[in-house]
Amino acid sequence: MVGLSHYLILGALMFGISVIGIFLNRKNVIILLMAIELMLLAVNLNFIAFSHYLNDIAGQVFVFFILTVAAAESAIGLAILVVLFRNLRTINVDDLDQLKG
Amino acid sequence: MDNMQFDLLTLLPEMVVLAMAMFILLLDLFILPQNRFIIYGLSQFTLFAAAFFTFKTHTPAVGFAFNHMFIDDTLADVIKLMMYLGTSLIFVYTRKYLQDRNLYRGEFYAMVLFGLLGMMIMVSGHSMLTIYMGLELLSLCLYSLVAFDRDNKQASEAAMKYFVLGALASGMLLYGMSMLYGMTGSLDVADIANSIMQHQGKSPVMIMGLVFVVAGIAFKFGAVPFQMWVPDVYQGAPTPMTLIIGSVPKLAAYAMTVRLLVQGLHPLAQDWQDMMLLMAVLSIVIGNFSAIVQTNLKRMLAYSTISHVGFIMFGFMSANANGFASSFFYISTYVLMSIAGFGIILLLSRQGFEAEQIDDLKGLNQKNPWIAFLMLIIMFSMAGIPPTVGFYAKFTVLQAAWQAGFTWAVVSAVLMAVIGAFYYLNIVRKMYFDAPVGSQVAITAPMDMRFILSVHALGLLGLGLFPESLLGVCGRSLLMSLQ
Amino acid sequence: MMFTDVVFYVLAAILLLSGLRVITTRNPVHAALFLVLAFFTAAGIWLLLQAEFLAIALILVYVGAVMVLFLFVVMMLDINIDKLREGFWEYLPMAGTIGLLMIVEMGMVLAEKNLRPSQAVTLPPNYSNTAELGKVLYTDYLLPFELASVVLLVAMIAAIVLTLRDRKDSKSMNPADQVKVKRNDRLRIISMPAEVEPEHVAPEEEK
Amino acid sequence: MLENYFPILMFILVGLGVGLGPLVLGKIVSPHRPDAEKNSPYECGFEAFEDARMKFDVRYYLVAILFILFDLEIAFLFPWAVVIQEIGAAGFWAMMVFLFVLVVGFIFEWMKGALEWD
Repeated sequence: MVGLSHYLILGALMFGISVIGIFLNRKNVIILLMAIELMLLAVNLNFIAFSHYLNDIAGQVFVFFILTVAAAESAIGLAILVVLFRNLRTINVDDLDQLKG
Repeated sequence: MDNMQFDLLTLLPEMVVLAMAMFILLLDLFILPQNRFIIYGLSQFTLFAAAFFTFKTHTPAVGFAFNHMFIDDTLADVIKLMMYLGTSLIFVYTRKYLQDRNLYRGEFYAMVLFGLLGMMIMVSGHSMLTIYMGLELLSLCLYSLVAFDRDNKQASEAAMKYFVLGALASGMLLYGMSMLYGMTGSLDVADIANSIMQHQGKSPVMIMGLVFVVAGIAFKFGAVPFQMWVPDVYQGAPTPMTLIIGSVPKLAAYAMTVRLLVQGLHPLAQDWQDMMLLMAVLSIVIGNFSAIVQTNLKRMLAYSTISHVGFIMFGFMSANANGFASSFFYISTYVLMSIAGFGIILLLSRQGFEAEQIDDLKGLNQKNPWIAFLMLIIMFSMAGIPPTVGFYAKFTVLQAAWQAGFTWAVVSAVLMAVIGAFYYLNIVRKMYFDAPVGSQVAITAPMDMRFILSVHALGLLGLGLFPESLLGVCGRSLLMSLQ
Repeated sequence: MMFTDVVFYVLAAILLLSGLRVITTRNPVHAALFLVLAFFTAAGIWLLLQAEFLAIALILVYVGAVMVLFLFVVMMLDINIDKLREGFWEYLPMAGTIGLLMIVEMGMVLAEKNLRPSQAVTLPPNYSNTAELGKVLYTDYLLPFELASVVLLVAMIAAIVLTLRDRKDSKSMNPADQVKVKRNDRLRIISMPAEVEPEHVAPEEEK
Repeated sequence: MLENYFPILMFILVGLGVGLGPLVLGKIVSPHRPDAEKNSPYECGFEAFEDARMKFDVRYYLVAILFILFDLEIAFLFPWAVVIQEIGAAGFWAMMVFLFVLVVGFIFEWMKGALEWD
């Protein structure tokens, strides 16, 4: 019987995958943004699982707001990426070396 | 419906800021560029009006609105008043710089006001959801403000770094919040505290949630080991944006920490105390040592910020009202100091010249003794040399920690503060004893900026001579809220 | 084992595999497509948890809009894929170890015994998730709801401020402006005194 | 509740089967003898001049961002439409304030010329 714990461990696995992804793809900004999306997906899964097993709608409301904010956030993130690409012609993090001290 | 009216009344300052931000945004589309001073004036007026309503609707009692999502207590009102003052100073100091670089646009003012709204919501957030919404509103404004000068390569790079690490921090904070929600069944800060006290003492899941929440907060504060974004963003962002990031949002971060850790997770204080201790000591050590070798003034101030954040965490580490109050006092003086410090950089910079290298300050005393003197006060204050206010800030924080029994941490912090004094005094040495370099172009800043900056820096000295008033306000407002 | 359990395990497996592919694939376009798959399966899992509205919103907003945006950006930026993959294998052992340790620890903490005993309630047949959400969203959660609109407004302003540029090569015309032109805007008649040829002054010396 | 979704699950499975079946069948049954000429891209008999991928214009991107934001607005309208009878005037005005803020954004982008395509 699948219970709350199963969902939470699935969430933890997703969270772990996204953290590994952030470590592995330190050079590629666009994959970094996708890894952050995965992380938020894991968080949302947690909230929904808790909301279901607590029989409390508040968790789902929170998820709705996370979805809204995260979409707006990725819109801004990609806008910054476009600006960056136009200025530097690269999204390779290693080429971002203007700021070293 | 009566309830609704009360709610709206409680949120009057927020509504003023929101309405004016939207009005400014639209007005800017219709006025000629030479009439932009109207936008500037309106922004200042907005802050004044918000301060008026905050002051007017203040009551000593704790008020709630919107189904306990929003709390209006003395702490919130005091922090909000400080925020208006800080933002107003930011507007004064950045105007010239923005005009010189074609960034003097209505969107800038609208964005700052929207960010201010986010901070006000964070300060008054009494539910994890409200705190999160306020935090994100602030963060989105800051990300886009850093990239605002879009042809600036360094700025867009800094914005990207800031964005990626900021989003990561939000993800961690949210993961922690989800665990807290799951274990307590509520998003409300007070309910969380009650639930932890009634039910199980500590479950491992709760501790895990706590670790993620603390990590998220530390990320936003810029404490070691989550400090890597601070130097790059401070250096890369245009100076006005650095000024914005490095000042008022710290007050909001303080308020968020009080709401989440102190009001929400007080039953777990023993656990987060240790984390705070570790982060506080590491931040002070790493911040101070890294600052010594910097040649860029903004980068140096970034590392000095990390060490100041360490001192702020010292207050939290004590986990008693005395400690929180000393932290509050520290952060309010820190905000004043950092606005003044970046204000000097903005004062010295002019079209095509940034004045952000430490060597640019060489021989400032010969060029302009008055500004050199103001910078001297600011540097003394940051270093914590009496009689400036920075000394009392450090003193109260360390005293609180000493009383709470963290002897060795206090001793190491004092040692580090002495080392830290070195790089601040190095700047003073360069200003007074080195020969000036470069051209002798006069400072072009307008009169109002010079006058207000002078009053501001002298205020740091005045507050140092009479610290009791601010200290008393900080302590009392915190006590009234924590009851 | 119930049928829903089978569905859960299948969906969870697909979700994890597609998540792994997102972070390991060479090509950003493939990564975006795997992320779409991950969103789809996550929506399926949310359905199992009876969060119907959010499951559909996830597909509507994320698959329908956000991932399209991601794909646009990937297509728009001319990316040298091979260069971005340098160092991938270098980081793998460390990142993998740290990540696995983290997952194992989190998994141990999240075991059934540490959670409050809870049992999902069977919902009445006429239960509407959307209505339940709506009932609280516009009343109890009014403040965050209005703040959401401000967040969207800020995102809108930021997107325009950051990416909108006046196109210099645009040859379009605005007929209203053309009609509005007055004679004085185009032609200026000025009186000029007749110019007298200045006397030719010879250079005094040519060195 | 989940039982109601069973037909959809079936539909997805059958759809996948119908889609994948011919592909798999083709792989198994059809002859497969590639050579270099067959695998090269065909461009009217010439060698390919450039990368087949075409870069998108930035303006598509701005439109996509604005689409996301208004998509989210619509997502907020759905539950509102379902419960408008129950939440009364307060709920109605709550949505009007929400829409007003977004209309301000709409005016901004209109006046800025973000919706023009020329």
